[in-house]
Amino acid sequence: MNHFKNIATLAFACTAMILAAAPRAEGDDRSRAIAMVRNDFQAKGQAGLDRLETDALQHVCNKYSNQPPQPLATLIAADQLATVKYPADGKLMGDWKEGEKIAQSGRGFTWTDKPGLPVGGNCYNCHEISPKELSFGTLGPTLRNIGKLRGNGPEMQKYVFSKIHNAKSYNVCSAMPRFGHIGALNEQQIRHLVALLLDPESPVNK
Amino acid sequence: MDLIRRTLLRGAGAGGALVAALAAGVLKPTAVFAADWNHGAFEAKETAATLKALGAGTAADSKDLVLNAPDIAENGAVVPVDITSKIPNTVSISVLVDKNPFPLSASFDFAEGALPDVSVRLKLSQTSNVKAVAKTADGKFYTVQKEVKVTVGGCGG
Amino acid sequence: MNYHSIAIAISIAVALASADAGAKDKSKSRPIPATTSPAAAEQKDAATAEFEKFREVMEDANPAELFEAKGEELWKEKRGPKQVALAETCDLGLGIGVVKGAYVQMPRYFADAGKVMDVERRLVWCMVEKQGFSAAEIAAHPFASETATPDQTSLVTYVAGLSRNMKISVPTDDPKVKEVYRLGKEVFAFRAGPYDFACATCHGETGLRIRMQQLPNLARKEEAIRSYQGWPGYRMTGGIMLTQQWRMNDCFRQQRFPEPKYVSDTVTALLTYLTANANGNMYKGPGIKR
Amino acid sequence: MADPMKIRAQMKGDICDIKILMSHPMETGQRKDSNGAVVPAHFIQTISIDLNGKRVIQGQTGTSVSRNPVFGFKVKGAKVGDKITVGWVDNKGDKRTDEATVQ
Repeated sequence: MNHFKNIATLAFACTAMILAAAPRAEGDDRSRAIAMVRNDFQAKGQAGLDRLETDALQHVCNKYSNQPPQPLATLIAADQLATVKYPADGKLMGDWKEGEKIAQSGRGFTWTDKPGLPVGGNCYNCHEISPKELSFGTLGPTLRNIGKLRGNGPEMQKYVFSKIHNAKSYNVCSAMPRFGHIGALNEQQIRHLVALLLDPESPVNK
Repeated sequence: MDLIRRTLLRGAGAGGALVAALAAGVLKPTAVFAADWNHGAFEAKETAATLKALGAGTAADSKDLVLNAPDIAENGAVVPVDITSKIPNTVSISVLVDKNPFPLSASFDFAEGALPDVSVRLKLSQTSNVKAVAKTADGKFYTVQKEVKVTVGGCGG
Repeated sequence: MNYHSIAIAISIAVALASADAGAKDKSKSRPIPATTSPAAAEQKDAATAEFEKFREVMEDANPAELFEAKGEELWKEKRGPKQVALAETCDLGLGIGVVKGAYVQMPRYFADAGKVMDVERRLVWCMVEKQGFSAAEIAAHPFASETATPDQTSLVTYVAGLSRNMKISVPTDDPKVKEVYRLGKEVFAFRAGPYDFACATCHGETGLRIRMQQLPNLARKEEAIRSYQGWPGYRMTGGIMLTQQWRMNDCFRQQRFPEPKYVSDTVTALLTYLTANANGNMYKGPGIKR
Repeated sequence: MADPMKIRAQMKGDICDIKILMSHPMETGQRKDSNGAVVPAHFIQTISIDLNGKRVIQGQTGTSVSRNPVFGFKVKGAKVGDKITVGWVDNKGDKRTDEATVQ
């Protein structure tokens, strides 16, 4: 976490310097809008006002309209990847059937949801996954046959685990939430999702 | 037989006190219609029992009874259904949803002047067959059905 | 921060300053969704076509009309502690009591309130300032539930009904409106919360879906109309009448944000941005929603 | 008292097309409110349509008719200016009658 803080501070420092060097007209609207938002919201259910405080990554994505300059993006991605906690026993694949249930659910974290776990993985909201589920979103790429196409060896398992744990490890301003990083999905749930995507027995690869 | 009289006779089946009350001028005709609600048919929990309660146990399939409903409903809470009978002398149309807790949704009697054509919006608790049953003046029953799929909503919540 | 990291920061900042200019032109780094399997795509299109066919049937007799009628009554009736009618006191931007065409020309700036206001905010303002209703009481139950429909919801529906088949024309020449539009654009892009979501996360690209639902790209004029058309809308789920204020509120809920205060500057700014993006399109009146 | 209905009766050729919107919760008796309590059944049970005072259609409805019901009917032998009267009665005995003129 210390590492993360350093980088975050660094990012802020960079941001501040660039702002000072080349002020942009929209920067002013942006800070005014954010101030307005912070003034206009109220806590409800589990959704507290702290949710409007942006962390370093959100700050950078907001600042650069989701396209941070490459050196900064590389730095932050590495930093995010460093936050991924892999299971101590090294086992990254769980039960794809459990994974399917998690992928189906979109519940969790809204002010009408009960606080606490488990929350859903929201996967079908954005991805095509099992061929049996026709009601899928297209915000993210299709994951159909992903295990068949890209293998299911240890490296691939590790990649998928880390991608679900913290999607920003690979694409800093990705639209995908950081499910493990923010504590939405626990280790066991992510393992089940890895199995849903990579297990040869999973309908995803049939 | 006109509608009012049929209503009265059925009301009598449900309880003679009703007819007596009406005769005594206690109840206005509209109140009679409310009491006339067909408990047996509306409270039946399976299609077979509903049909029996309607007297339509032996309804025959008919192509002249046209049921228009979506293949996939956007929302099970409001499924538009339109039923038209081309069967001569159709006097009533009922509509049922097989998988609902109580299959019978509605029943309409048509008097002189009204066409046997009705549109109505129904709740479907899940994917189910929707069934129309038409009755002719000579007491024969005809039926048609169509499956309506109910889909998953957005955002999983 | 120690001396060493400051030195690094400076060198990176220099590198970034030169990279910054080019960054904006780069295409988004999000991977392009691969084509879905043909069978699934076909199924989807059939479903969408079916929804649209029956949506037309349902719009032909929309329960929203019941709320329009209720709203008309509420507009004309003397109500509230001050016992005055909105029809005699409330200016929706076209003069006191003028309703026709008002809906499609809002949000707009109101000098008497010193604010840019959307329709619902303006109606609530009139209910409070002219009729003497309590703002806090109105804000306590802002939206319709399965047991009650707030008066302002019916009023919005009535006002909207009197802009049926008229062109959306938010007065964007007004510098006050322009300013609020720019703020709304920023609110639309602001990412925060546990899921790092902004409005733009789901509504900033063309041709995408959440589950089966098509997501309009609300930054594009051709699609922005979809944030406007059909509102206020009779929602099939629950069978209740809902307004754009509700829509914004529920988007923030799904965005995992805290709740925007009712009729706040932020919601008006967002509505100004979305509505002005749809300027020039024809409004078809209160609609029906899933 | 229940809110008024919206009734539209329009001649299309020699057929009068009638559309009726009713304001009613149509509670099934199976739904639970936010506190987990069952919301009692409350639904329209009978509807009637009269043309110039003569009953032409009579219906019975159950809980699976959608909230704020919408009905469509067709009647022959009506003409512009005729009177259409629609009534409903629900399971609690609440009722409502409204009129429209054929257009």
